[in-house]
Amino acid sequence: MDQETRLQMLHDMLLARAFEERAAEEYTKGNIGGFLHLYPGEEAVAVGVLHAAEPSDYVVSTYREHVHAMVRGMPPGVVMAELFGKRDGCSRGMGGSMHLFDRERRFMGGYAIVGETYPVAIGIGYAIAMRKLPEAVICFFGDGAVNQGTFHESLNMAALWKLPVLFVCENNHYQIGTEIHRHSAVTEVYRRACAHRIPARKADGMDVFEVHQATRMALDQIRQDTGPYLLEFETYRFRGHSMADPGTYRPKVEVQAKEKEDPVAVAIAETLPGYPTAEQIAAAGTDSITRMTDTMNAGGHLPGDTLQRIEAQVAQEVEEAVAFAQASPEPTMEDARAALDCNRGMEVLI
Amino acid sequence: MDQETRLQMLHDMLLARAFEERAAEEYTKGNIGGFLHLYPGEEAVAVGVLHAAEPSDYVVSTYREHVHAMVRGMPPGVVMAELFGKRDGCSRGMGGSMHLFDRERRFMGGYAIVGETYPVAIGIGYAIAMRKLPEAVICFFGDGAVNQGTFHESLNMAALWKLPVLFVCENNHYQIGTEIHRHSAVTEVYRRACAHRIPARKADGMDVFEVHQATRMALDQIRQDTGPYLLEFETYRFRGHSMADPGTYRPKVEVQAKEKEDPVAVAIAETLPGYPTAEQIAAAGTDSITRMTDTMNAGGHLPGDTLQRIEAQVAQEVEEAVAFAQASPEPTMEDARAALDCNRGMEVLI
Amino acid sequence: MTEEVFYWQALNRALDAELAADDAVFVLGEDVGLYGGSYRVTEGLYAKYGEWRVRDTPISEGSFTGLGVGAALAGMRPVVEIMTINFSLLALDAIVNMAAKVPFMSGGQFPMPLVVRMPGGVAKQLAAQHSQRLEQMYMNVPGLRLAVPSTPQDAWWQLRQAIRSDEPIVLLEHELLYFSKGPLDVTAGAPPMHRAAVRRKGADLTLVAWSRMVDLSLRAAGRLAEQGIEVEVIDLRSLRPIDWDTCAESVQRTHNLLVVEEDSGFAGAGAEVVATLGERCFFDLDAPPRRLAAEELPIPYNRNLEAACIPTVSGIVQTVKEMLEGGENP
Amino acid sequence: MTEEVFYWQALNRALDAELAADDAVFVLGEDVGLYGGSYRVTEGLYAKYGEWRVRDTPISEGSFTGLGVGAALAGMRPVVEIMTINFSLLALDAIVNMAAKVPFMSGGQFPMPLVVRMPGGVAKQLAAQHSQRLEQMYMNVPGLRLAVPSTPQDAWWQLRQAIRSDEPIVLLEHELLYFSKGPLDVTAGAPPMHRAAVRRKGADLTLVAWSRMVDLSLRAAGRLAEQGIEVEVIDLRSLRPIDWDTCAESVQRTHNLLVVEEDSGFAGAGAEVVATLGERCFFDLDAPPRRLAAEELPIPYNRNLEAACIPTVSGIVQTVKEMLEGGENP
Ligand SMILES: Cc1ncc(C[n+]2csc(CCOP(=O)(O)OP(=O)(O)O)c2C)c(N)n1
Ligand SMILES: Cc1ncc(C[n+]2csc(CCOP(=O)(O)OP(=O)(O)O)c2C)c(N)n1
Ligand SMILES: [Mg+2]
Ligand SMILES: [Mg+2]
Repeated sequence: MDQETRLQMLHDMLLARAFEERAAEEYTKGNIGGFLHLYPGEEAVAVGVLHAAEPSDYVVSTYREHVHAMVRGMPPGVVMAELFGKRDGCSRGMGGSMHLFDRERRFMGGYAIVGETYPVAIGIGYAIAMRKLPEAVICFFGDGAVNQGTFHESLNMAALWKLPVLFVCENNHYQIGTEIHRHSAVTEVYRRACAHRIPARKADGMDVFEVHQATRMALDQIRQDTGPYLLEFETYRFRGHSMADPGTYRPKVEVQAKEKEDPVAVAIAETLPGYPTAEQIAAAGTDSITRMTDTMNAGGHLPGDTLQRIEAQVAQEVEEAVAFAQASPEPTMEDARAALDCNRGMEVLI
Repeated sequence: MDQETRLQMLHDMLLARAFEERAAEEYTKGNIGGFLHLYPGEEAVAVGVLHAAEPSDYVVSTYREHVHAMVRGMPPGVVMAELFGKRDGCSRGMGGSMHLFDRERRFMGGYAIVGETYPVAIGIGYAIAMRKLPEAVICFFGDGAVNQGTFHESLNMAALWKLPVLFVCENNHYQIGTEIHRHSAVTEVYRRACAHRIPARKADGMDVFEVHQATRMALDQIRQDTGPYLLEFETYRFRGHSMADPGTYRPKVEVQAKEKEDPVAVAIAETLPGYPTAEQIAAAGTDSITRMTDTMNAGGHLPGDTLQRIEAQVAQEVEEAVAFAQASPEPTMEDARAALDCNRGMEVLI
Repeated sequence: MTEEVFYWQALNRALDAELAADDAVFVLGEDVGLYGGSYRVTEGLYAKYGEWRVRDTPISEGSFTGLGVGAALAGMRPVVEIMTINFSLLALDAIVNMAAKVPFMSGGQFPMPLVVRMPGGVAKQLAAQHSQRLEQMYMNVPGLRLAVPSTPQDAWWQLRQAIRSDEPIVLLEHELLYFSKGPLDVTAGAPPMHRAAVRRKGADLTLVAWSRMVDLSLRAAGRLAEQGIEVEVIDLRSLRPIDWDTCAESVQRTHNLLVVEEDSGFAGAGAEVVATLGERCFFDLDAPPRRLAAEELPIPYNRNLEAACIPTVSGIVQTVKEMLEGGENP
Repeated sequence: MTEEVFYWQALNRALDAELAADDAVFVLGEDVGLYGGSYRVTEGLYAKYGEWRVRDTPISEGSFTGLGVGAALAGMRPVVEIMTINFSLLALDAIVNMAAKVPFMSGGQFPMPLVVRMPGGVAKQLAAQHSQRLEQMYMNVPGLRLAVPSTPQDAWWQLRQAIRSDEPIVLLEHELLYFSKGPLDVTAGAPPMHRAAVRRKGADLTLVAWSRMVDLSLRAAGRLAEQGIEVEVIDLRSLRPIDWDTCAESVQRTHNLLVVEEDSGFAGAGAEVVATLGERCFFDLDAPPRRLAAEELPIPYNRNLEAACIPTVSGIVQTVKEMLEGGENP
């Protein structure tokens, strides 16, 4: 991996964290509504996976997808504007946090009904395979989502027709308040792929370089037309399921076992009512950002004030994103109708 | 196994065959309507499995369930009357061929939407487990049915909560006209159970004694509170998917590979328009009845005219069943309303 | 005897009472146990009754609702919670093809004491996939009943009645009602489960509503009264069956009918109300019966647009006035 | 140019024509390929276009319909066949929450050129789980369109129009229509996809029907004509949108409205027709608009009861006469 990529990845990690914490803040201020599912703790997955993808690949994601969208190249301002419900948001304020779309970047949407990403992904995969293109589809989902029937239905079809789909499980051990051993008989998600003879492996989702490498290997294999692949990344979310969820179902011992200082998070969390306690947020145990900077430092890849420089840059990007979102106009009812009629064309119905 | 059981099983095999062939005949005469899914070829599964069950166990089946119902103890006349849509049918003429129910015998229904048997079975299993009863549920399904999302959803819950459910796959290699290697990436159904850590094995579904033994072992284990078990029985249906299906999608070579005389079937089939040809029907290759009588003969368990006697008895039972069905009155609209209102009781709604 | 409680609390107590009364009752759904329910409805029950009677499920709506069907066949009285109605599409086969049909298809052998509870509705910027009521999907299903409590008192009784009934019943709650308060008198007797309630008397026009739209209708009625217009507000309380007599009696007096519904109007629940009352009270009506419903759009995330998409108090006021003015000279 | 063909053949040729015209079109569903389709609609296409364009699927309705959504997002024009509408409950999330909402939720970035074809209806003793139309489930969904061809000519054009449209469209066929014959002129131009057709002119009453009920209505109209009663028969051809102008114009002339529907009436498709026309033509109507629909029962297996549960020609005749007689002196 070249230094440029490494720094870009670090940038994306830091941006992800800063963006999400700011989103939490804006939520408490009332600038963002609805369900807001944040990503702190899980950054290494999105960053590692998506940096291994080609621009011609497709991405299908869930309601916890801001970071996927940004790593894929969506400007933070456009994402923030969508969270604000504004006209310059990527979905023109119609979709909100859970429904980010970007046709140009082949970001095929955030889906909010658990289990919808699989069929969408195999459908895109079908289109690719039918046209014999060298593209792939990356399909994200959580550990809770593997119990939706569409998971196995879609895996079977993907395997049967050798569709170029990389299934990526972000295993953060929780389905809202239900821990994995209480929702799944088999808690190692990748083992389920055996039911469909799909190659699968598990990797450390807190280590961005490991994620990146595993993804590259999987995508390489997929591009040999061997069919789908499944990767499971073990990770952890520091916050509650969404801003509506205080996350208090997680035993303190568990959170403390992962403890290590994450100062940004602590600072923000303390300002938030009904939110994880400072202790809980401090649970940056195997925090992927610290881990990444440690690795980079050890390899001599963070000379001088590189880190500080990127941090400052990221802080500014987030400021600008918020400013952009604030300045963007509200969409009108005409915009809403136009969004629905996008596929009407000049068609005469009656 | 004692001789009485053996003879009873032989009786059930022969009854199953004779009943179904007669049903086909009655269908062409117009006495039976709707979809009629017949069982010839697969008898060893129903007979072997259900003779290993206790009366206190529950059975959940599909639309191809006449034989399951009869082996479970439903009188052939009551089943035939249901196929005729008559008032003395087990479902009072409201359900028909695909919806046989018998509360007393814990025959919990034939379900016609593929994949419905699993959730029903785990629901009953849940009730048993909650009450800590020594009962079990037997859940039938086809090879095509394992691609319905409910299969994995239900297996996961069964495993997670250790529900006493025996999942029984009747793998006849076809989902209507689609052969198993064209509908499933993994064609050995029992291997799918690994995704949920459910013990599973495959056995010869054309050998009634093997089926019986495998089922006994599985049920024994289930009664130790170890949770669910999955059995896959490889079998073959001699006829089309239903009376609406000529079965012509099956290559002759395949049918011929299984060839061996099955005289009853041939005789009947020749009377049926748009139905498998005599050659096709003659494809009783590993026919389970022949196989059973061969085994019994070899073991000296079919002395004298035992077989002929049972055949005669069965023929008479089928005659009587048809006579019973014919004599039974048509249900009325009041019967229909009463069926719907069975669960209304004295309740005042408005 | 009357206490002010949240709607969720009334449901919570109803569950508690029925769990205590009958050990065939059990509750299941996502996060109903340890977590206490997404909207607190099952709070405290896991600790009290244990995991078998308050069961956290995986995200498998189709199968855990079907599990309820199976358990009901085996004599239990399951109460399935689907986190929101939007996810119930995944369970529709279990509800429509299994729960509603098995009693009939079995020739009346199997009652189906199954309750499926879920909230629906437009809440606060939950966007298109999470802002549906979808109630009409459950109405055209013979064999199913559908209740829509709008107050804590109704929530309390209708849930208990549903649990005690041997018929499959969908109880449709509302995200925005959970945290609204109202009186609860647990000693008061219960009206029949599906009887409509006249929430306000009036002689000029009949406003038919249910669930959260009842509150809006009552507020509109208050404003209209200030302007001398007296509307009668009927809370249907149930969408299958519908208590036509109560509605018809009202329309026969007021000669005007407006149905307020939160979902989009085309082929919504209101269509049935207007169709049947339009037929039954045809000669009583002074003006065409009307529906005030949501825009024919998926619900937008943006908060202004969201608000603009569904009926409002002032929208109701305006429509009533239009109707009464227009009705004078046809 | 006109040929007599089966309804299934018209659909088959429409698919053939569109598969030939645009290689983004592909067909998928259970047994559509090698087997040729349960109702022969895809006969011969597998041999002609190969397995990628005519794809046999596993029994996974939820996911293969969702596959259609994904493929449409990637620029394909998938035509999903669901073997019967009864199984479509398993695909409803894909249709309602995905296909109908993504174009909107994406702010208009993604068109959704998806067609979902399926037959519905009461056929021949298929019993409760296999005898539903369920059409109303698809009507209250902004973002979705629903066409219901009743003739080979309409089947031919409406399927082609649906495939060419960039909006998600459900094409609801009928088991009993597949093997009915009618004229097909492939050179004739197409009417707008959702325009209603006046199948018979008449001055006394407007009969609104769709799908198989059109045929029954026409036969009833024939019998009524012998008795001097002239009914106008409108074939809606589409249930979302509905061509209100054609209907209203008719009702304004006939002053009477009867809707005939095959599914049970409560909250069925007919409710919307009666509600909107009752509102729009309130002052034109001589008598209450009525619906003739199926009994409020799951469909029984028994053939007599099955027949007794759904509208018949003589039932229509009788209802029309009742309405016209009753209409005279209110
Ligand atoms: C079909 C469906 N059921 C339930 C929900 C409510 N819900 C939203 S997220 C979620 C948990 C998903 O857990 P997981 O897949 O592990 O993803 P995570 O949130 O942990 O990233 C649930 C139950 C939903 N959105 N869709
Ligand atoms: C959900 C659903 N999809 C499709 C069908 C139509 N159908 C009926 S039986 C069948 C094939 C089932 O195959 P399998 O499970 O192998 O059972 P078999 O008929 O071979 O015994 C299909 C597709 C259905 N009844 N339900
Ligand atoms: Mg998770
Ligand atoms: Mg099979």
